[in-house]
Amino acid sequence: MIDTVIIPLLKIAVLLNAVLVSVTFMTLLERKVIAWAQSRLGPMRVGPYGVLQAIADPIKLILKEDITPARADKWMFTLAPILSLVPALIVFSVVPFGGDELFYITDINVGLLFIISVTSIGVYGIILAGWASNSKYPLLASLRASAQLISYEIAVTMTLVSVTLTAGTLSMVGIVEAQQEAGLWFGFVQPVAFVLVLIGGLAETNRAPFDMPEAEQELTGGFHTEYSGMRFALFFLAEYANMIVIAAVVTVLFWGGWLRPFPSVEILGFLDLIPSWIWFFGKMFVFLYLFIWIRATLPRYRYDQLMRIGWKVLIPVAIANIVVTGVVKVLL
Amino acid sequence: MGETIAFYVLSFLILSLAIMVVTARNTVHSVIFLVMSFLCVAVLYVVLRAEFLAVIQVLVYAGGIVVLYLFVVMLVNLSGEPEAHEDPRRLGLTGLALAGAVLLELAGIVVYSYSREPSAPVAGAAASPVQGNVEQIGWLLYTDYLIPFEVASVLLLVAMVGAIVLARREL
Amino acid sequence: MIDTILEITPAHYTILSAALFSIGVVGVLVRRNIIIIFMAIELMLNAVNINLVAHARQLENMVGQVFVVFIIAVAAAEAAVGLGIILAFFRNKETVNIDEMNVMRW
Amino acid sequence: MSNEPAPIFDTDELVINMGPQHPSTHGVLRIVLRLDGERVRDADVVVGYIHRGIEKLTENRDWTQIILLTDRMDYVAAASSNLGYCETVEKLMEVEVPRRAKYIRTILAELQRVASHCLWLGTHAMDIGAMTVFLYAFRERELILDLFEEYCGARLTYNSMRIGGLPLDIPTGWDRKVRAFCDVMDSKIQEYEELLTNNRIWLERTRGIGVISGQEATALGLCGPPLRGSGVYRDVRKDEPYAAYDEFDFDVPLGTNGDTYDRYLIRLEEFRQSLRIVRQAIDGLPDGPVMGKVPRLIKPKAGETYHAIESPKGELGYFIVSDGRSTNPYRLRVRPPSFCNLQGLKPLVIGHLVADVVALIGTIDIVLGEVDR
Repeated sequence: MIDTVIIPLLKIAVLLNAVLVSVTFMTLLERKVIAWAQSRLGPMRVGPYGVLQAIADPIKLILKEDITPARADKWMFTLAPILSLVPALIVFSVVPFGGDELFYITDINVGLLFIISVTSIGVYGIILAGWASNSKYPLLASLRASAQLISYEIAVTMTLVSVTLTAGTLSMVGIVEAQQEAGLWFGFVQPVAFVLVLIGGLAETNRAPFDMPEAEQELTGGFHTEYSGMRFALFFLAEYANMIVIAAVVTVLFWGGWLRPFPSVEILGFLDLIPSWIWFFGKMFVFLYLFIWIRATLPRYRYDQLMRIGWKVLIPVAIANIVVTGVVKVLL
Repeated sequence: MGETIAFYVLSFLILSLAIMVVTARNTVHSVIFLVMSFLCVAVLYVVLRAEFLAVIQVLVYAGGIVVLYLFVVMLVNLSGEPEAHEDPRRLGLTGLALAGAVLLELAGIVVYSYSREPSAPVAGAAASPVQGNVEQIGWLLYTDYLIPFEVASVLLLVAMVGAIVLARREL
Repeated sequence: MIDTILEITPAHYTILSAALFSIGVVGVLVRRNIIIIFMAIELMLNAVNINLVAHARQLENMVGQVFVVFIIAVAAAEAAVGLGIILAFFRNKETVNIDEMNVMRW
Repeated sequence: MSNEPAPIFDTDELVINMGPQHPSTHGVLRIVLRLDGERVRDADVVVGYIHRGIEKLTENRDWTQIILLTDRMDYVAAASSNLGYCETVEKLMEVEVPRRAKYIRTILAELQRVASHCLWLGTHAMDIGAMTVFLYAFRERELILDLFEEYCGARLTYNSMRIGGLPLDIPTGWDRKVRAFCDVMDSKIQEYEELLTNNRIWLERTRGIGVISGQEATALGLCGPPLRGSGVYRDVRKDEPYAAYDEFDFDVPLGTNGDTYDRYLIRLEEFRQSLRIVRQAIDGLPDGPVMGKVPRLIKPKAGETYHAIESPKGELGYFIVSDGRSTNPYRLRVRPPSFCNLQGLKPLVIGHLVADVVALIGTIDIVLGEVDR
């Protein structure tokens, strides 16, 4: 009873809290990093160096009046933010944060597919938000979003096939263990796939330079134009949670998950003294930082250019990558 | 016991959501009920130890096909009720009666077939050299069912071409 | 009697499947919105899938699951082409009411 | 139109109202877009949301008071508006402006051009999604505002010129600060270029977007960078020199393709040319008074005149009629470059996507205060 019910429930509770707290602090991190990139200080007023801004923001959003537009479809309008946040949180159940069984909730044999499929549910949140708002800019945004997310989902899924071929398993823990056996992070074996997943991940999380569905300069905020208060906050949480998911997936698939650098080199054994989860969070942080850095640097693509990149560049390259991986795998 | 609870809860959800799909006035609501129904079916697959299919169900149905439906429903932004125009020759009640007949027939088949001895497992016939749900499906797809598999891929290709042709402006 | 309710056999799944299928049939025969009719067809396909998976488990044979993979592939193809037709039709007649789809050409 | 296949969902073309409350219309511009999907089929530009009747107001102000009304037109380049007005009245009154005043006016006008272009670059890049450039450009604009504050005490509406010269001489050490600023600005322009000029996304978003030929641009009455972007050589500073421009060396950059990217490159080059002019003016700053001989009561004799300057946005012209009896103009009419350039927006956006509309609003560099007056 303790092993099958209580411990998993405890782990879920801890993980959910950890994710939600880290998501709120992600907003602070993003504001700070972008501020530094722009030679500003960022939030400085709430707490030392603005650290408590991450708490002040949610409090403000919760206390704000929650407005539903008069002609909106109230049911769907409320459902949409929930639908976008819940899948982002569910995905964490199969992410192995460390080598020990303590650090993941479950390890299912279709873990990678599970992540892909559950994140694909998240698109409903955006589409419904745009439709339910009964407003033109959100509708345009949600049409953009549905096309964008489906296209990039194809590209990412295709790319992950080659990773699966290399690892020989779909289980997230299994993939890390395969890297341990190979003595090499898959980032070095599958550099093309890594880049593709990174680009596709940016597009799937609606991050700059692919933040078409929000594009505040074009669509005045896109699908969440009509949202305010807590429901708006849920969209925000979902976006950052998705960012963390992509960073975690990239870490597991390409950068050895919880493994230390060069897991096969004996001489670096002293690195094992650092707990596995620190390696994991360290790597994840690098990618989160990268996402924010990209947002601070690059202009935004246009919708048709985005689709062109997705269909004419990413998908063909992903297919070529599968073929090459397959051939190499057979020859070796 | 776990399976019993899961089965009844899921069956209730699947059927009630399915009824809402065919009765909802608003097409978008219909689509959302459809997604939820499919997600429940996916959970049912997990109960039935078909993890791969569960994931595929979510990925293809919920994440792909139904998004297409939603997309089309939003494009076909209907101002008037589609049900407003009624063909005088339409026989709605007969349709309902026919559906009832289908249910009766199916129930008859179920009762008839399960009143006899249940058939024994035929695992021996298709013993596969691999373990695990995904591996076994993969094995079967690429050995015994290779040709249907390829035909299915051609079918998908044809469907893709067809969809593009149909969606083009000049038709 | 209690046993037949509490112990889940493939028969239970078959009954679920039959009920789901019938709901699909009702949708196809009664509704006039072609998009809903398409969705009802998807429900019927799912009903068949449940049946196949349940029996694949009972017979300990994966062939049932392989069939489901094919059915899902066909459903995807059907949805793509079907929705393409709906869109093309809507573009010309501005309706999705199946009662108004009574000519083969326009 | 009849030969074309019926557009998809022709009954369902989406009409959206971009503005007057929209983050990328640079003020209260309203554009009614008729969209097919995301493609713009038709656009209707609606202006007038901040019309304050400045031209009519001038008829009840005396000649010096009008200078501070001109501040409120192009509020991101107030000194240029001041300059244009003062020179027009001077032309009407045939007043001689001292050489030192002319030089300082040139410095102010060119610094103002750099400040205005900074604001343009920042907002244009922001519209296209590069948000860091926005803050970088504003950082440099701040330096210029500091210089202006030191000169005339104001940061936005300067009221920095008088008919016949300048109200004040430059403070001590100001010329040194201007020169230091020029050196800083050089490296910052480099920084903008590194962020944008060869950026793939920037290229894709601006190249081939909003192409307009020189002929069309001339026919539409475009002026300033949008006209020069199409390769038409027209710069009031060269064609009809005013202030001290005839004494300085500078080039007029021209574009070849007439697209958004060319207009971007031209404005970046104008940064450099402006700095070049400022340096020359600071180096050769003559001594002498800053105010010419102007009668106490400014009362031009009856007549009318038109005079134009090259403001950061293009040809800024003033047409003034004086009846010779009263102490205020009989009629004052402004030819605002933003308003004339805005005429180009409709032909530019048709056929492009929604995302390009904001890029194109940015590329013509409008200030609504000047459009509506």
